[in-house]
Amino acid sequence: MARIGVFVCHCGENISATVDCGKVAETIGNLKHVAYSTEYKYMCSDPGQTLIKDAIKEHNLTGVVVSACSPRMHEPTFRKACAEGGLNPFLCEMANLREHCSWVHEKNELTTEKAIDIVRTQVEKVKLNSALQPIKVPVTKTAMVIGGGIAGIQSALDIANTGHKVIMIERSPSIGGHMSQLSETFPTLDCSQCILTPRMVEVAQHPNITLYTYAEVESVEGFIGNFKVKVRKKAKSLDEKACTGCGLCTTKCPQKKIPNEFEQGMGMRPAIYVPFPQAVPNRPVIDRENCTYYIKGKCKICEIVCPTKAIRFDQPDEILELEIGAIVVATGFDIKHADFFPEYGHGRYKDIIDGLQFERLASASGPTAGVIKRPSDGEIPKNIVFIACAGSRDPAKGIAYCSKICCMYTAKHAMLYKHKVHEGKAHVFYMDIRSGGKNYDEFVRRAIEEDHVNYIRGRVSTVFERDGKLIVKGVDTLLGAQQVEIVADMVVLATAGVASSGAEDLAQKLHVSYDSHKFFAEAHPKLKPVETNTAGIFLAGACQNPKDIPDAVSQASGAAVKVAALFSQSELTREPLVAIVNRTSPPTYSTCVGCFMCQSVCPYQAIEREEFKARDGKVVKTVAKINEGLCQGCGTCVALCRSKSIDLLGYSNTQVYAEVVALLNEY
Amino acid sequence: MKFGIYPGCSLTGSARDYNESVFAIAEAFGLEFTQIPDWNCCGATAAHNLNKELSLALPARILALAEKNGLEEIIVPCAACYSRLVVTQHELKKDPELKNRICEVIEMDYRGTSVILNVIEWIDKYIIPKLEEKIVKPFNHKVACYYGCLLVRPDKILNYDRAEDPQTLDIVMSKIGAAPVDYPFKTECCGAGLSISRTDIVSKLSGKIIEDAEHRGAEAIIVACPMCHSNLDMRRPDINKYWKAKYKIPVIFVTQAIGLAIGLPAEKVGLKRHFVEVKIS
Amino acid sequence: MSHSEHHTERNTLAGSVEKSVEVQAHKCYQCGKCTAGCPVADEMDLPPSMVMRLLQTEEPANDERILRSHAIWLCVTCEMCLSRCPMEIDIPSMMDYLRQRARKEKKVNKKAKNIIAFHKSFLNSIRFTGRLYELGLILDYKRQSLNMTQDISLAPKMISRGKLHLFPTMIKGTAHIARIFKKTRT
Amino acid sequence: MDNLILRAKELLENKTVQVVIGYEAGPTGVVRPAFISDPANADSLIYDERCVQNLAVYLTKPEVKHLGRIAIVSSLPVMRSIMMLISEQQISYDEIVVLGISADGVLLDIADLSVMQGYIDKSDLSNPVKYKELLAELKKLTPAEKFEYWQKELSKCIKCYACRQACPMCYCTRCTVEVNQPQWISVQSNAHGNMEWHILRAMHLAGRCISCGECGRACPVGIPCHLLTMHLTDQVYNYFKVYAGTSEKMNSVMSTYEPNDKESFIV
Amino acid sequence: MSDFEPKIVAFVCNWCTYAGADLTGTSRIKYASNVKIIRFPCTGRIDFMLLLKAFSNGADGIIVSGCHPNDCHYTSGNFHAKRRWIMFKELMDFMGIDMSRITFSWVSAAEGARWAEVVNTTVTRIRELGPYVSYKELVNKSVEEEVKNG
Repeated sequence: MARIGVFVCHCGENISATVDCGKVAETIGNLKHVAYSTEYKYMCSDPGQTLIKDAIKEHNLTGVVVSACSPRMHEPTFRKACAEGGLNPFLCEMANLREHCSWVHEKNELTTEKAIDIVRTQVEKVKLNSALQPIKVPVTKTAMVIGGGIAGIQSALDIANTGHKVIMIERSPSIGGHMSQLSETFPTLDCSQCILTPRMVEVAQHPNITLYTYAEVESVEGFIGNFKVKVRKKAKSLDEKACTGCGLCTTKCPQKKIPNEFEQGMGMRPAIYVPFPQAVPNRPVIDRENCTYYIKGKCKICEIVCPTKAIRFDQPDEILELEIGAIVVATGFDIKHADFFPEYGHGRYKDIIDGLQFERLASASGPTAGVIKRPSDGEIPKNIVFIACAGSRDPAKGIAYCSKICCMYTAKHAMLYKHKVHEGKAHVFYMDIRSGGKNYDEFVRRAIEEDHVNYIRGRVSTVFERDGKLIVKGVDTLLGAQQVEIVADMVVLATAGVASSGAEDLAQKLHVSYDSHKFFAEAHPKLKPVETNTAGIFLAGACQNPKDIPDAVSQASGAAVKVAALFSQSELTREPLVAIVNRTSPPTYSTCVGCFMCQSVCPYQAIEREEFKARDGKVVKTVAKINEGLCQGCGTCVALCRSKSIDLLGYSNTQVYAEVVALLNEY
Repeated sequence: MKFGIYPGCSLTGSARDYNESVFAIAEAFGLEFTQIPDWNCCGATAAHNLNKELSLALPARILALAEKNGLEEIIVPCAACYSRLVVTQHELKKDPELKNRICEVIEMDYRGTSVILNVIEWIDKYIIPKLEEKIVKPFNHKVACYYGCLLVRPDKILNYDRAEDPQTLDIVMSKIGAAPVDYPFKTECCGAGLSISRTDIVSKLSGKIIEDAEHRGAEAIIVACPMCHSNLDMRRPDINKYWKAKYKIPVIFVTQAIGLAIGLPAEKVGLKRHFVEVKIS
Repeated sequence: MSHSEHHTERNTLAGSVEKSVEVQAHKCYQCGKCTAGCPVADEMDLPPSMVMRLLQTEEPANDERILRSHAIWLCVTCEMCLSRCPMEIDIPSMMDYLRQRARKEKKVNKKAKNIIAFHKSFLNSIRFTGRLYELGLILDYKRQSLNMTQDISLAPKMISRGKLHLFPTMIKGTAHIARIFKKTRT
Repeated sequence: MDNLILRAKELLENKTVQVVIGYEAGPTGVVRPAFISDPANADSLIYDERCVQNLAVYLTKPEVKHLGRIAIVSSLPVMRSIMMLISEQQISYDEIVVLGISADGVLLDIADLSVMQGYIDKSDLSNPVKYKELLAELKKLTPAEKFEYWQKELSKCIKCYACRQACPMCYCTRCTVEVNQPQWISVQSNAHGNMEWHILRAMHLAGRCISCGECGRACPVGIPCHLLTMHLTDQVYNYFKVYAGTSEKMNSVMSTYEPNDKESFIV
Repeated sequence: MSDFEPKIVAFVCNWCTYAGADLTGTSRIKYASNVKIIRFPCTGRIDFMLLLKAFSNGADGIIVSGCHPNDCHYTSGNFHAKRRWIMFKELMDFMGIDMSRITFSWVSAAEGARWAEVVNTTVTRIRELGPYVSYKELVNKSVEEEVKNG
């Protein structure tokens, strides 16, 4: 038999000025099952809360309705008070008499009547509430960071420094990502490698970080605090412990004509190689697709020359099975190859290059040792054209969005060129200069004012070669749309930033949403930019959208804090307001028929399959099961379920039905 | 299946050379086509400049006549006519209401079922498979393949070659032994419909196209459009006057080049009708 | 109500361009790529990107400038602008519309007289014969443009090469063609 | 229909299937479903214009499932039902052999799921013509006339649930009407409860109804309840450009969405 | 009908419209007291049967409101709800059931004034329509039948 206690708050005069609180308490007090009904000036005050605690004991209450302000304001307060009074906190409901009644209506009988209806509705609801226990999920305090670029490095170091274990996975042979390819960084023009390499080394040496390079995620199962991740460690054909990194093998390898990925194809590398001198780990791998031994069955020169006998031709891929509590995705971005733009001639003419190629040309460690030389003949270009938005903001042929980083790096490129080729002329074709950021616009202005980079507002229509020169046909829209033709020695395309190859595949493995451009999707565009819609998986850096280094690093630290907060408790406690699929005795097991339409509506991948087997092991029924670690309690599945086999704790079918009936019927 | 041909007006007049070469190589390859009976002018630039409905109705009549005569595939050698016919087919497919209105205007049924081929598509489909064995005199020349506008644009409607740096004509030419040069003016406009009313503009634009081809060492400009041909060939005196130059590079239809390669005499493919003398063979 | 329904019908040139040829002027973000690649932009009083910008203002005075411009008549419909426009704005169709509108409102630029004379002669030629009669076209154009000496050397050369017929070819369906012209009010 | 009989015999004889579900003429000449497990009985199979019942309804019945692998005579609605049942994980294509029958009564060679998919893809999936006409008539009525029409029709309902029994998509082992906590729909047959039942049924079939019309045929009192689901089938196509039973993947409109779904009534 | 006070139930989501209605309160914007709110976590949770239950229990009008598209706290609940309401409305229209008695709206947590406006326009409209007699009759008839049949 339900025994409900009702506490009507005056909220000073906020409620009592328009609602006759005494009448509300009295009317409600007369309802069946209401064991106690009272009014008080400030329910949220200490004496007010004590009133509730005492009444629970004194009247042996089975449910409490606090009729006061919005539950969005004080629900936690009163639920806690109930718990302290010995009542399960989920047996407490609030009737919103202030925001939804006293503040929005005039003082009259109708307002008081409405207040009574509101309270009565909550009384009917609370009668059907059940005592719920917070959901506790154990947490494995090891994080996985996928991707070893600057965002992954930052996140891994931040997590590791809070004392938790981190496993970092990087698919290429070295960490460092795109940042390791950059020459200088805007807006300070400090050397990218100089600031990055110490961090790379720190990752390798950190006692809390385990680094797996040349490794990729194979599969992910489980949920927040309890992921099971399979990682494929691709064979490096090398005993990493035996190898000293002397580099003899790489110099002796007879195959030396493989386009160097790190140099964006502007240099060559051998088949056994370390991607770049500062690589971490500084150990070679054999690129089996291009290795003479793997292609023709003989060579083995590296094995012969290796002083420590570290080469392992028959090494298989290794599958690691890891228990992970939280995942940070930091897989970065790629640049869109410009060959979708035939009018810009990228790929057809050697001296038309993309932004990353220019970075390598300008880099002191690059193929030209930092001298800007054009690829076709090694001449120093006297006249150079930079084309911004080469692919960005171009729904027709490229991508619709703004890649965000190109305005800044183009300004940087033009500046670097001017610093290296003083007598040269640099032109930038642009549409808008997007230089929001600390010291960013000043940087662009410097390029224009001090380095005299010629900014031309307009797009380029076409670029073609004639007599070894590149003819750039553009327009200056600020001169009344006048055509401009520049005879250039080299053209640099600020190609768009796009999702990393394989991002879609990884997102599917992680059950994380991604947008139409294959970038990982955040849980909320404003308030949850670091979280994904799958609890326990966080985003860092350009895997979410193109970002510059400061943004990527900030987000990476943000993701690290989210992980640290998760790891700060040994168990995860969650509100138990989750969906539940009913269970009945065999042979039905559940009224669920297993159509799994609920699975398709669930935004959190919280709906799993549960199989019931007969004694002979044969599956006799498959039904839906909610993973309460993942369910966020939206209830969309509940409304969809035709057999009414799913219900939502706290907003159950019987509860909301009772509310409708109570609200409309007077007793 | 019956193949139809829509020659268009220029092929019966100023582009007789083109017409002769199309028929000559067709004959050489044993291909026959039926002219769409009682065909009319497609309306060209004039119609769509002045009257949209007319610019759809004239081509629609042609297509309806083709359908009526059971011509499922029509070759349209003139790039301008080709463009008008394909665009009309597209517009009427997109908008059934407009289609009904146009049917009313032309007083005929129109379903839009005919397949329209431009000259290169036709060559690709019917000539190329049998070409190699017939070549007796490879066309060993450096050439600049000039596509013009209407063969490739609007690419989303024509759905033929890509609009930038197209390749189909280059491929056909290399198959008969020619060496196409890298030619950025492939799809630049020659001035087209302004030939008579603004000869100065045509001279300017066509001059640039010719100059670049000569500059790159091409021995001939290869075209597949009678309008381009007349601007680059017949207008050569105007062009040379405008640019104070003496451009001599001949302008040859792709069908003429194929004709020469398979051993047809120059007269047979209309080369003697050119204004700019064709010395290569 | 969804946001898209708030639009009221706009009584501007941009509005009618959108209605008749589905070209949304406001899609243009003024990158100028159309102008950059336009073969006749340097001859134009209003390069294509400027036409787009003027349309966007939806100011009567600017609408007037467009309709009275020489540029819309110089456009050769080469479609280069459309094929390179990042927003796939169909400028050529828009130009067709603007030309027809300019004629309807009798706002044709004086310098475009010859261009229109040519188009009219062209259509006259097919109106009566069904096909283009090139000699007739040239003669009619000379009459309309009063440009008697133009191309005087071209015709004899053409005739000598068999490229110019002295008499028109009449198709059987000339009456049919005439009706098409009449129904489309040409 | 000799081909059908031959094929059925072959499947039974070589034990590819244990039972063939098709149609036969009963002793009084009334067409009824046939469950044939002996090849010798396959001769009784018929297929003509009288064979309209949607046989897919049997595929989810435990007593039929127990018989073993099933071959099923399938017109377009049956094939679409099968597709729906696969997408909702009620059956697997491996459990059945589809004896497809084209619109003009010819036996189709449905070698695998992709062939069936292909056949469905090229078929007209809109509501059958005769129903289209009825729907159009009804839509012309004023709201009051519509209300009156349906009240009159639904007042006949005796809550026998034959509509539910006949529908291949109504395979739930417990229907909402059998839930009493809360009692969503009154057990008795009355004007209000009848209406709510039919609304519920139609809504639960929105985006799932494959327009076979079986519910209407099954109704003993002649309520055109199939028009309710078919109307929604029309609307599903209008709004979302999809038809039910066209994919083995879950693509039901009620469990998917597009961010730019259009409506005109939400303020 | 001047003294007719319609009974209106509002089914709203917790994160947008409920919060928006809270803001109406904190902004002290007044609106008609006929509307009473039932809180749901998300519009996706709102079963169409509840709307029918509201009518059968005597509601003269209903408001259903949640987060604007793309703003759903759970990312997609309102999109699913939207499809559900599209179908529901089409079915109701087809059966001659008066959908002008239901207001569907998107009201965000920041739109306090808008909530008041949605409520007031709904109340005004329902007042004009009068009590939902036809539905009530339907229910009453059924109750009578039940009584008669025991």
